[in-house]
Amino acid sequence: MIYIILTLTLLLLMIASAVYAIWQKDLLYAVIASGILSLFLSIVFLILQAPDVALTEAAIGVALTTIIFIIAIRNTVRFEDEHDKKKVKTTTK
Amino acid sequence: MVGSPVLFVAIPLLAAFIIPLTGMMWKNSVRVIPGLVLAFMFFLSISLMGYVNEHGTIVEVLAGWKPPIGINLVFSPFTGFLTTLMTFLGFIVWLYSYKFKRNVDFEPSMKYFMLLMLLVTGSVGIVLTGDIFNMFVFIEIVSISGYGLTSFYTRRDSAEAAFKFLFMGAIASTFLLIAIMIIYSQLGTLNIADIAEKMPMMDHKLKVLSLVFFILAIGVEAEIFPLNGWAPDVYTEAPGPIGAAFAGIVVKAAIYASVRLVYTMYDFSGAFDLFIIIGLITFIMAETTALRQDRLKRMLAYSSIGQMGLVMIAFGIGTKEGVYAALFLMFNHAIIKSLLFFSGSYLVFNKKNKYIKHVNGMGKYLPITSVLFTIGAFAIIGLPPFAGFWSKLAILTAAADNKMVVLIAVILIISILEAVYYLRVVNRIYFYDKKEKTEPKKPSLNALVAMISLGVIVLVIGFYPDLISGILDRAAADLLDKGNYIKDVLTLNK
Amino acid sequence: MSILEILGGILLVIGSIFLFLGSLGIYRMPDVFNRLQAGTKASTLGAMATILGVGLLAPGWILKIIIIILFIGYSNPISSHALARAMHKRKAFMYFKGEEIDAYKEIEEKDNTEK
Amino acid sequence: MKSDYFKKLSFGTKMSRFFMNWIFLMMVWLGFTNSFAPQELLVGVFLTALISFLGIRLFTCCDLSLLHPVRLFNILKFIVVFLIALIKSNLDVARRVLSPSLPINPGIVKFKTKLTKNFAKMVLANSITLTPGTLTIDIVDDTFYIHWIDTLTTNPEEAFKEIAEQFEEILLKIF
Amino acid sequence: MNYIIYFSLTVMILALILSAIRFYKGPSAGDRTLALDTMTTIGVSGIVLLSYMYNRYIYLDVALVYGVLGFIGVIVIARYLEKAL
Amino acid sequence: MEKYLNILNIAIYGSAVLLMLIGLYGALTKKSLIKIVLGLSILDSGVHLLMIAIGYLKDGTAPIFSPGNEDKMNIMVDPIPQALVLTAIVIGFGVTAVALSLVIRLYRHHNTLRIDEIKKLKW
Amino acid sequence: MKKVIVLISLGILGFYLIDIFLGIGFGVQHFTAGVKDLYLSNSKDTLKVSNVVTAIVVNFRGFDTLGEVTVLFLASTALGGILYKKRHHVGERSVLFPASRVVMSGAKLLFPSIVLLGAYVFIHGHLSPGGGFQGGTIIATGFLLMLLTYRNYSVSHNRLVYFESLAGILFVSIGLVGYFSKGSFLENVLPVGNMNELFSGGVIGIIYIAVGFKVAAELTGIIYTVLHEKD
Repeated sequence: MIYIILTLTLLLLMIASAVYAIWQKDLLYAVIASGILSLFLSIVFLILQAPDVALTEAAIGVALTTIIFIIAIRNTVRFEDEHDKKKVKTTTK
Repeated sequence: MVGSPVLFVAIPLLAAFIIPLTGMMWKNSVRVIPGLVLAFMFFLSISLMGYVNEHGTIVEVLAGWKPPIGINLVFSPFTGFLTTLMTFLGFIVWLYSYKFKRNVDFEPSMKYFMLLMLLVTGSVGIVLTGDIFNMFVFIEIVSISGYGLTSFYTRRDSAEAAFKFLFMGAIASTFLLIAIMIIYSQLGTLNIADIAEKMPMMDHKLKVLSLVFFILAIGVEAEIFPLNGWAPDVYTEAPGPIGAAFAGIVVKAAIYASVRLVYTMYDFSGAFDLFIIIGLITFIMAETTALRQDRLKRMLAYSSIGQMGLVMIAFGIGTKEGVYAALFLMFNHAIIKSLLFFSGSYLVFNKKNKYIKHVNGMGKYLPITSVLFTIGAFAIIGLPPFAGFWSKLAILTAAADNKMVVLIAVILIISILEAVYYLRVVNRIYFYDKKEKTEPKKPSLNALVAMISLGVIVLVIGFYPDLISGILDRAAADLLDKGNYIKDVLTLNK
Repeated sequence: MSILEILGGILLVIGSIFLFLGSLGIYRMPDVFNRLQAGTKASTLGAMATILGVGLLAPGWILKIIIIILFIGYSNPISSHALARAMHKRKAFMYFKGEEIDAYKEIEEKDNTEK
Repeated sequence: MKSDYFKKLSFGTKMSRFFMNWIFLMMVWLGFTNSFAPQELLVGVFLTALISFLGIRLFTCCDLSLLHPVRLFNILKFIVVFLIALIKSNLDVARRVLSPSLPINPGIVKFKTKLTKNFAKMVLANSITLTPGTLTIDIVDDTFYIHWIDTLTTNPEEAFKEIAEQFEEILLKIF
Repeated sequence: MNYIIYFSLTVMILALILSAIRFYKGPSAGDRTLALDTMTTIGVSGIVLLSYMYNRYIYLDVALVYGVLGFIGVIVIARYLEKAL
Repeated sequence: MEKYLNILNIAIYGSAVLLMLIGLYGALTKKSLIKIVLGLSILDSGVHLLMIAIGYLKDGTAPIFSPGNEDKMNIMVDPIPQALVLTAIVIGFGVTAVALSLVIRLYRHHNTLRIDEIKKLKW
Repeated sequence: MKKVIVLISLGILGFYLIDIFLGIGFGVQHFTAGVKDLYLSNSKDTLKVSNVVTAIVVNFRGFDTLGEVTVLFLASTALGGILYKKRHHVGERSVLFPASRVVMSGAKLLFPSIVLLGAYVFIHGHLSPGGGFQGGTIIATGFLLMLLTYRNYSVSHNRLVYFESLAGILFVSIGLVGYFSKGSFLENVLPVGNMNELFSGGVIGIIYIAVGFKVAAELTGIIYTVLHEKD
C-alpha cells in the first residue's frame, strides 16, 4: 500500500514539475524544475526495479542536462519574454 | 570471401577515432583518411557483391550470438546494391569536396570530413543491420552528423535550418522508440527476421498503430509529404555536396528502412496502398512547389522530394516490376541528383542567395559544368538517350501491368511540370546574358573529375541499361522473397 | 528483535522526523537565509540518522553507509554556504526582527567600488 | 594547471602528502566496494595510487603527520564535540520551527579566527554551518561572516566565543 | 519493523511535498535551489530506505551517485546566481 | 493486490503519456528556443518511463544476480528495455547538447531567442 | 488558434497511446518465446556476468553501444563545429571570479573522491548498477566542479583528444581482435572467470573501462566548449 502511495506521489510531483517547467517564464526556474523531474523519475525507475537506468538518469538527467541548460542560459538570456528583462531585479529579491 | 560486412562499420569508426590523433601530426590526414576509408568501403562492397552473386546472402553475426540473441548484419543482393551505391556516392562527394573552400580553417574542415564519413557509415549501417533497435541507433548517427553538416557554414540561416531538422528528428526518434517498444512488448524480440516470423501472433490493432508510428518516424528522414518541412531549408543552407549526400545517401537509407518494414516485417498488403497514396501526395505537392521556387538549390530540393515520392509509388505497386522500377529510380536519382547539385553549386557559386537568375549566361563561362548540368536536367526529366528515361519507362510499364491508369496519367502530367522548370533553368544558362560582373569560379580538378564521372555514368546507363538491369533484377527478387530472408537469418549454421 | 534492530528503528524514526522538520523549516521561515539554516541542519541530521538506521538494520552494508553519511555531512553545508553567499551577492530579501545587523555589507560595498 | 592557489611544496612533503592521500583514498575505496576481497583490494591499491599520483598538486590539505596519535585523538574529540553540537542545533531548529510565533532575530556578524590553513577554515566553516543557529556566508582572509538566526551580540570577540571557540581550540591542535 | 519503515516513508513523502510547495512558491532563485537541495537529500535517504526494503545491497550505489551529482548541480546553480559563470 | 496493480497501471502509463504530451505541447507552442529544447527533453523522459514500465514484471527484482538473497531472483524484470533505455538516454543527451549549441549560435546571430523573430526560413 | 490545433492533435495522440499501453498491461509479460530468458540464462551460465543489463549492453548488443559511443563522439564533434569561431582569446578562464574559500577547499578535497567514484562505477559495471556511461559522466562532472570553482583551472585540450581517441581505438580494436581470432566482431576472447568476482566477464570489464574514459573525455570536452563560448 505504501508503495502505491509513494509511487503515486512521485508521479504526481513529476507531472507537476513538468507542467511547471513548461509554464514558468523564467528559464532558470524551468530548468531547475526539469532537474527535479529527473530526480523523481530516477526514484520511479528504482521502484520499477531498474537501478541501472536510475543511475543513468541521475547522472545524465539530474546533473549533466541541468548543467548544460544552465550554461546555455548563461550564454543567452534568462527570460522567455525578453522584454521583461527588468523583471530580474524584482523577482530575485 | 575478402572481408565481412562488419568492416563497413568497424573501419570507419576506427578511422574516426584515429583522425584527431593523426590530425595533430599531419594536417592533411584529416582529408585523406576519410577518402581512403570511403574508397575502401566501396571496393569492399563490390567484392562482397561478387561473392554474394555466387554464394548467396551473407549473414554476419556480431559478438558471437546467433540472431534472435545478438545483432546481425545482412548483406543480400538488395542491401548490397544499396551499399555499393551509397559508398560510391560517398566517395564521389568526398572527391568533389576535397579542395572545397580552401579558406575554411583546419578544425572545421576536419569536422566536415569526419562527419561526412560517419554520415555514410550510418546510412550503410541502416541498410545492413538486421535489428530494429540497432537501426534506431544508426538513424541517430545519421541525424546528428546531418545536424552538424547542415550548420557547417557559420551563416545566419544554416543554424536555423539545422535546428528545424533537429526538432523534427528528435520527435521522430521518440516515435520510433514507441513503435519499437510496442513490437517488443508483444513479440519479445527485436530481430527483424524473428519479428517477421512471429508477426501473425500480434494483435491487428497494435500492428496498424505500430506501423503508423514507424512511418511517422522514418518519414522524416525519407522526406514523405507532411514531414519534409526540413528538407528544402537543409538542402539550401548546407554546403553543396552535402545536399547531394542527403539526396543520394540519407534518403535512400530511410526509404530502405520503410521498405524493409513493409515488405518484410509486416504481413498485410494494405500498406502498399498507403505507400502509393503517400507517394502520390508527396510527388504532386513537391513538384508543384518546385515550379514556384526562385532559388536553385531549393528547386533541386523539392525536385528531390518529388522523386522520392515517385520511388514510394513504385514500391507501392508491389510487383516485381514495380520494385525493379523503384530500385532503378533510386539508382538514377542518386547519380543524377548528385550531378545536379555538384554542377548547380558551381553555377551559382559565391552568390549570397543563389537565385535561379544567377545562372544567366553561364554556358559561355563554365562550358563543361553547364553541359553536365544540362545532361543531368535532361536525364531527370526522362528524355530518351539518358538514364532517367529507362527508369520512368520501367515504372510506367509496371503501373500498366497492374492497370493503374490514373497513376500513369498523373505521373505523365507531373513529369511535364518537372520538364518545365528544369528546361527553364537550361534556357537561362544558354540563352540569357550574364548581368553580374563577378568572375564565375572555375571548378577545381577533383570536382571536375567527380562531376564528369557521374555524367559518364548517366550517359553509359542511358545507352546500355542492360549493364545494371541484372543486378537490379536480383535485388528486386531478393527483396520480395521474404521467406528466404527469414530462413537466411534464423537458420544460421555458424 | 536484536538490539541493533531496535536502535536502527529508533534512528529511522528520529531521522525521518528531522527530515520533515527541515522541510517544515524551509516552508515556514521568512527569508532565504533562515530557510537555509533550518533546511541544512535538520535535513542533514535527518538524512544521516535515517541512513545510519538502515546501516544498523543491515550490518553488512555498514562501510558504504558510512561513506554515504560522510559524504552528506561534508557536502550539504558546502552547498548551503555557496547558496547563501550567492543570494547575499544578489541582494536577496533579508528579514530582520529589529534593526538591520549586516556586517557583510561592508565587504560587498568594497567589492563594488573596486569594480 | 598554473595557479596561485596550488602552493608549491618541497619534495619531502610531497611524498608524505602522496601517502596520506593514498591512505585516504584507499579508505574511500573500501567504503565504495564494501568488501575485503583480494581482487578488489588489489585494484583499489593501484587505482588510488594512480589517482593520488596524478592529483598530487591538488592535495595540499594534509600529510602523513595527520596520523600522529595525539592528532587522531583530537580528531575523535572533534567528532564527538561536533556531533553533540549537531544534535543540539537540530533540537534548536525543531524548537524554532515548531513554535507558532517563530522566535528568531537574524543578523550577520563577523569575527576573526586564528586558523591559517584553508582546509582548516573550511572545516570550521562547515562545523559552524551545522551547529546551532549559524550559517557561514563568507570567509575573507581570516574574517568569518556568519548569519546568526538569534543574534545575541554584534561584538566580534563575544560572537567568536559564542560560536566558534570550542571548535577552533581542537582544530588548532589538529592542523 | 515494517511499520517503522512505513512511517518513515510517509514522513518523507510529506517532507517532499512541503519542499515542493516551497519550490512552487519561490519567491527567489535561492529558495528554489534550496528546495532542490533538500529534495536531493530526502531522495538519498529514501533510496537507501528503498534498498533496505527490497533487500538489495547494490541499490546503494544509486544513492551515492545521486547525492554526488545533486551536490554538483546545486553548486553550479549557486555559481550561476553569483554571476560568476 | 490486483486492484492496486491496476491503479499503478493507469498511473504509470498515464503519467508517462502525460509527460510526453506536456513535452510535445511545450515544444510545439512555446516561443523561446530553450523552452523548445526543454520540451524535447521532457518528451524523451516520458518515452523512457514508458519503456521501463513495459519491461516491469509483478514482484520482479532487478536483473542483477548479486550474492546474498538468491530466493528473490526467481522473477526478474525484463532487462532488455532497460538496456535500450540506457542507450536512448545517452543518445537523447547528445541530441540535447547539439540542440543547445545550435540555440547558442542562433542567439549569437539574432540576439534573441524568440522563434517568431528568428523565423526567416519558412517554419 | 495554433494552440487549439496542437491541443486537439495531442489529445488524439494521447488517446491512442493510452489505449495501446493500457491494452498492453502493466506488470505482465505478453510473449512466451522472447529473448529475455535467453539473455538471463546466457548471462548467468555462459558469460558469468551478474548484471544482465551490462551483459546486454556490452556483449549481446555491444554493437549498439559502439553506435552510442559514436553518437556522443559525433555530438562533441558537431558541437565543436557549430560553436566554432575564429577567436583569439579562447579558453583563458572558465569563470569570472573564484568561488569562496569554503567551496574551493571543499571541491579540492572532493575532486579525487569523485574521480574515484566514477572509476568505481565503471570498473564494477558488471557487478553492480552503472557502467561506462555513468562513470564517465561522474568524472566529467568532477572536472566541471573544478572548472567552476577555480578561475585558472584548465583542461588540456590535447590530453582530452588523446584520451578520447585512444579509448575509442581500444574499443574498436577489442572488437576487431574478437573478429580476427574468434570470427565475430566484439566476441569475448578472454576467460570469463567466476561469477560476482571483480575479474570476471571477459572483455566486458575492459570495454566498459574504455567506454568510461571515452565518455569522460567527450563530456568534459562538451562542457568545456560550451563553457568557454562566451568571450
